[in-house]
Amino acid sequence: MTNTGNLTSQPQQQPPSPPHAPSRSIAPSKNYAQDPVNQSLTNDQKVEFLSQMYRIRRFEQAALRYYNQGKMGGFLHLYIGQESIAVATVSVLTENDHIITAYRDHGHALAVGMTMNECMAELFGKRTGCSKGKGGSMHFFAPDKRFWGGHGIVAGQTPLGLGIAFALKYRGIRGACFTFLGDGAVNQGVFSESLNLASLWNIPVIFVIENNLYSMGTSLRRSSAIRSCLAQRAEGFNMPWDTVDGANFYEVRSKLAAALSRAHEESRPTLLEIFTYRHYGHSVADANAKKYRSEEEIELYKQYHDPIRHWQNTLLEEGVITAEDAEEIDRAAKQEAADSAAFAEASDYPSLDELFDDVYWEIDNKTPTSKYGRYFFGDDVPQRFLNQDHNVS
Amino acid sequence: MTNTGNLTSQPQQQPPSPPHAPSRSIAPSKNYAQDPVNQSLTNDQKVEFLSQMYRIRRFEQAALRYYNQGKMGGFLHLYIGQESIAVATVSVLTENDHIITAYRDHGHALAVGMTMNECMAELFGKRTGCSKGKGGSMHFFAPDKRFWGGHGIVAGQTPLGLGIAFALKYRGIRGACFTFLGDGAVNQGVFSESLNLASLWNIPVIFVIENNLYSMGTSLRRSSAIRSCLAQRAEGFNMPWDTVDGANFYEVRSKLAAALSRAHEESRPTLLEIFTYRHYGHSVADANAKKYRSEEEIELYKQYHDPIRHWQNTLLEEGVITAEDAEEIDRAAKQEAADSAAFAEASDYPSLDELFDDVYWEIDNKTPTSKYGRYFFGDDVPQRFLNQDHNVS
Amino acid sequence: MPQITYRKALNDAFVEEILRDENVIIMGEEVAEYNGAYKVTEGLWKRFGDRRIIDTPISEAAFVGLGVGAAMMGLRPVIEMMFWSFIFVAYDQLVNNAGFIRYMSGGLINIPMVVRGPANGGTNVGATHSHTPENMLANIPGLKVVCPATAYDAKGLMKTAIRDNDTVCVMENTLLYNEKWEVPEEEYTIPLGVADIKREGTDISFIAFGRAVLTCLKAAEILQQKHGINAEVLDLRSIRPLDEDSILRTVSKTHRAVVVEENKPFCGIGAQIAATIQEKAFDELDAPVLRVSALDAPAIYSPPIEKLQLPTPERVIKRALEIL
Amino acid sequence: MPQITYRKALNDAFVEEILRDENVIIMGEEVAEYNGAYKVTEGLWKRFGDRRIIDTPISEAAFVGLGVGAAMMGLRPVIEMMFWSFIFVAYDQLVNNAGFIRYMSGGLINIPMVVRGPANGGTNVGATHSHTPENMLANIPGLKVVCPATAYDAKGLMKTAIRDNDTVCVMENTLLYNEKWEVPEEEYTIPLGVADIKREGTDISFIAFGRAVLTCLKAAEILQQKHGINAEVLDLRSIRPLDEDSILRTVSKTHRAVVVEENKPFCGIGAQIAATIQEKAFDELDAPVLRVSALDAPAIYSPPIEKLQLPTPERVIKRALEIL
Ligand SMILES: Cc1ncc(C[n+]2csc(CCOP(=O)(O)OP(=O)(O)O)c2C)c(N)n1
Ligand SMILES: Cc1ncc(C[n+]2csc(CCOP(=O)(O)OP(=O)(O)O)c2C)c(N)n1
Ligand SMILES: [Mg+2]
Ligand SMILES: [Mg+2]
Repeated sequence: MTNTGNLTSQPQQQPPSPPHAPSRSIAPSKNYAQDPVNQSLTNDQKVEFLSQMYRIRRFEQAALRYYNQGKMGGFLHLYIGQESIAVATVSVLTENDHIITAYRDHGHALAVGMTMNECMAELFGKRTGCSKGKGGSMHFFAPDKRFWGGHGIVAGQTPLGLGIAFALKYRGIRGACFTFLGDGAVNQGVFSESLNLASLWNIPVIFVIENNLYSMGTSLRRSSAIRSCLAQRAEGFNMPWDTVDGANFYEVRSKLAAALSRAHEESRPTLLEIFTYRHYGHSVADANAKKYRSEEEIELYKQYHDPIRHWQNTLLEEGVITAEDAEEIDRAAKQEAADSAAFAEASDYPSLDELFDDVYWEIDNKTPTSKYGRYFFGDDVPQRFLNQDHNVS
Repeated sequence: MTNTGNLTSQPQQQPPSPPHAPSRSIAPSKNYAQDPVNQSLTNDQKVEFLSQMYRIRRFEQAALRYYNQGKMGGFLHLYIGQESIAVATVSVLTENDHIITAYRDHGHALAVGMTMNECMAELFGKRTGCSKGKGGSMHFFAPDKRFWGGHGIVAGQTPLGLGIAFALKYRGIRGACFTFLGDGAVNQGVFSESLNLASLWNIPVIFVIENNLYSMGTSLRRSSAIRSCLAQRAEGFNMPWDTVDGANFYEVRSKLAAALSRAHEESRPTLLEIFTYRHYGHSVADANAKKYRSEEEIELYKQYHDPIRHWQNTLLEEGVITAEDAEEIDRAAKQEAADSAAFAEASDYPSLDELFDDVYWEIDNKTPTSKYGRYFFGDDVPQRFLNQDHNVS
Repeated sequence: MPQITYRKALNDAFVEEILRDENVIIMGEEVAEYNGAYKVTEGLWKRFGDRRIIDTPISEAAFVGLGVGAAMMGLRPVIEMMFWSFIFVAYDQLVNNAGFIRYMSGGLINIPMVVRGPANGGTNVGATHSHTPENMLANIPGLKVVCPATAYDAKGLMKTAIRDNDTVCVMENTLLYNEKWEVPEEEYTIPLGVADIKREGTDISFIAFGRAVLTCLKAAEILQQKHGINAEVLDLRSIRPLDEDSILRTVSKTHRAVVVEENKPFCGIGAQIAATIQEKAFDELDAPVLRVSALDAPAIYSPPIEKLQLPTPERVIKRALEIL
Repeated sequence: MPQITYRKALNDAFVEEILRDENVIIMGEEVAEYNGAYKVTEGLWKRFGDRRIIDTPISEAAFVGLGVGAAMMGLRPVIEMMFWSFIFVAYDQLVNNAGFIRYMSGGLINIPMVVRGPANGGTNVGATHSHTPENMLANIPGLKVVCPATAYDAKGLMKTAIRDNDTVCVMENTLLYNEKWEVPEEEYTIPLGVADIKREGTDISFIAFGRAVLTCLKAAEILQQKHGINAEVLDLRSIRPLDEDSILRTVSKTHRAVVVEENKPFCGIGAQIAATIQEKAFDELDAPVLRVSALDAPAIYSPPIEKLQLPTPERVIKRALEIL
């Protein structure tokens, strides 16, 4: 079975226990489905979640094709296999809650409502991209949608999430910031520093480790000394924590909602660890994708722990959708992705002059101050940035 | 009672419970005294420990006087009140064990056997100082005594200690590295990173938090989110840990020895947290020393938790020394300190030319390579460093 | 005009900006209850309380990053580095996050943050505590760097820095905190990127910033008295943006320049300025642009020697005479 | 002589040094089992095993610091930064510990460590992943910095760096890893601090390092063919120590110089060199020293535009013609 295949036809079985991962139940737990936060869901909402997950997967698969055709440069870190996390997160957000993540950011971007067009155009390096072609795959942003990126330096976003939540608290706003990181990112010092600050100052930040068992080619076991799990490190900082089965959409929603409510009601942080798996390599350039983990392992996760497959089966079982509905959802996602590629293809690259925009607010906004001094050094700076008429009284 | 006073005359009483600190027993626990590592001690050794602690205290008090006379610059971070830790550590070292610490380093330096002369001369900025007057108070080193400094950047020494222990293990040497840090230093990310590496790779490093309850003017409670204590953070990294009463010399020795044996026998790291107290301010420049903590608190610690007073009383009780012996030990320490100041005073400053020594090994050692290229930039570089005769065939 | 210290001028700037804008907060190690390691924030915590004046644990990377996150949301955090020397544990946050997020988001996000603290040698605290990273910071497009030399400039530049919508690094100097200058009582600000002629002259230009400006002024005085040479002293005040026009103007006037900095020389600010002058005013130069900087070794502890490691009026004069 | 890639040349250097000296170890993210993110360490783990070739967690500060500690004890750790861009999370360890401990101990301690990895733009990975920090590193007295431009130099410099008793930062380039050059089979080393004339010429000097050398060679070819101008290309190879003598010699020969670097311009290596030339060879210059560097904005992602952000032969030629 290939990843692009139809997910509706696969029967759900009890799988062999996956390697490395703590044991987890596969059948959607009745408990989580009955959690008020899930019970209140309408059928439309449930279908929307499936649709969002399909959109992410089909968008990335399209991106992968164009990447392989040489339409984009740099890295392309695919989120495929982890879609439940971004979609479930957005599903629990209230109007003042925010999101920030690392470089594996397409899923979060689409989930918060960024269009495929702006995302695909960014990958193509086009002026119509969400970051005008300046950020690329790792650096998507949509502050208007309370999505603060897309950050390339491992764990570099963790104190930013803390700061966003700090600002909310400072301004007396009932909101929180979901701050995502990978299982490898936990070993960057700034993350530990952030845990301490979050707990010490009661900051409404929710750190979410998307534990896909690998950081590049390094398995969890080779990167982290732990007693029971990564999230347990929060204990040393007196912070609440929990682990989550990422393939169980109801469970993800439940536990994210619980953490969010802790942030809203008590202004207390939480550390969540969600077990998940990436179907593809670390990035498209990861030629070793099938060396540091066996093909069987990958197949096992695709077959038994795919969050889309799980959720779709849940909806089929609940009678919310038919197999045809699922196919239509999938088809629409594929079409949207194809259209976005056409949009990206048809868009222009930024001009060389535009290279110099967006460095400093003051220059872009031509304030009185910006007429003094020189911000750019060297030759080839467009004339419009240089101030020959420098006269200070 | 002032700090410079005679410590023998004070009766030992059950003190009021100290603020912030976890409760601790004051009477030397019979258990620790009976620990084989303590039972095997000779009277001479016990007296030597007292003498070492007095040496540290009197050295620093002398340094303080000369500092106040303007004989030295920069910072002077006094170790007074914490002497048991450095002395007990050195007392358990075997021939391949090493030590590294932060800027509060005079105690460790003297305990490992550095002379008061070279230490005092360093404080005076003299060429005869242990670092030729280049390092100053925060940067003492004696690699020949397996003492690797003296480091000014908070927690910056923690991965160095890891690296020293790594090197021992790599070379198959049965040894460990005691790596000291303060209670404030635990919140630097690099320390958490080091905990993970130490545990993951089974490195024979022993991290010792000298918890004196304050980082500058910030109490433990204001700097660290914890559940029970700082050392417990080790749990998240699956590392053994323990807490220690720093005023109980036998206990300190016992627990350090246990950690050392774990390092030697199992090549496993340990995190120890030793409760202690600094009698003076953060550094001599700390004008607030009595603002962020009450005078009563300071008095209480001096009276009831002074490690010298405790150890001396233990030796008196055990009949190992008489009060006169103690006075003589103290007198000798004072004399040695006074002599070292005279030595420092009489020594020369480095010359301006010597400013350029010790930057690069290659230049100091005039190898063939060092005749090429230019290491120093700018004017005023002594002629001996410049190579005009540059001819490469 | 009243004379106040550089320290007080900064403190006044904070008070005024805190009162002016609800979004201004001050954060750092010991800035609140302790009143600041160098007392620059003295009295602020007492006056404005825990919400605006915030003591942090020793976690520079996290609280600089927190500042970036909060600034993205619209706060205007003023983050103290107790010493700029400590920025290296937080360097990634400053460079990649404060410096680049605006660019990488295509201009969607601003980071109106100030990072400030002393960046100087000369206080016998050893190499780890004596960094002057203004050149490394100014190398990063996206960051701004200012280096006030007087109380007047410190106040005016700090106020502008706090109101600036980009991240501004303000490099102070512990050796200046106690020095006094005239500072008006009325409010004023100084735009970034405008150099200031601190002494008019005709024969040679001393171009400097921060405390080196004072060294140049002393050197100029001696040159005048002992040698009858009239040096102009140009205080850059702001390193990035850099007032190239003023630099070129003074060189066109005197045709000779010495750049003086307390920075280490290799790829220092002095290199940038000398390179710029020879490129853009080649024909104006009657002699090479010379440089005076910290002697190129890690900062030595030994107090009398460290004094000589930094530029002295004597070294400036010596270099000046070489090209006069 | 066989032609091998820059990558293979580095790999061969590691093999030879690992075999030569029991104290040489290689450490970094994905260097062992994964064979290196850019395959520079390919095959080493298989051949030398876990003891010598060590995969690390993503904890640059800790493993750079670990390297310093191990080096103090006498090991010769070769630490890979998967990208030099990531050094900023470990900057304190490199600057204050690797850079200054020798000095602060009065020469008692050596840090024979190599920190290596790619430091370049041009691969469309965005601003956070495209740093070229050679100027910031070379600013630190105590550190050495080398920037090989060819496979031959990469191998010879790397072997010297590993044997060096101080910390050497080796700045590689992902765009060069696949390029081939002749490399002798016999052992050789190249001393640090010796520049290399990669093309003899008489009319103008192009002074460069790293990949910019190749850009200069292309520019020189075009200048020769289209304009009959004969440019000399001086490859610095090592930034600190810097071979000032060779720089001054080529300038004395051609009387005109363009410094080309992929570094950002403000306080870049080009500034240092231009400042030095005008200071020490003022009378030799027939025109100002000009500079070509990366365009001064954070590295843009957009692939065709990023290509133009780095120095191109066309930009070098344009500048050259301005002073010819
Ligand atoms: C500080 C830093 N070090 C190294 C890298 C290179 N790198 C990028 S992603 C990655 C692995 C991260 O793994 P994980 O945190 O588990 O996230 P995942 O890729 O699995 O989503 C590494 C080593 C980086 N970007 N930043
Ligand atoms: C990275 C860094 N940040 C800040 C400082 C300034 N500083 C020096 S010591 C200190 C307090 C450290 O307290 P602690 O770790 O408890 O050690 P103690 O002084 O109590 O021995 C601070 C903030 C520094 N040297 N390095
Ligand atoms: Mg992962
Ligand atoms: Mg403390």
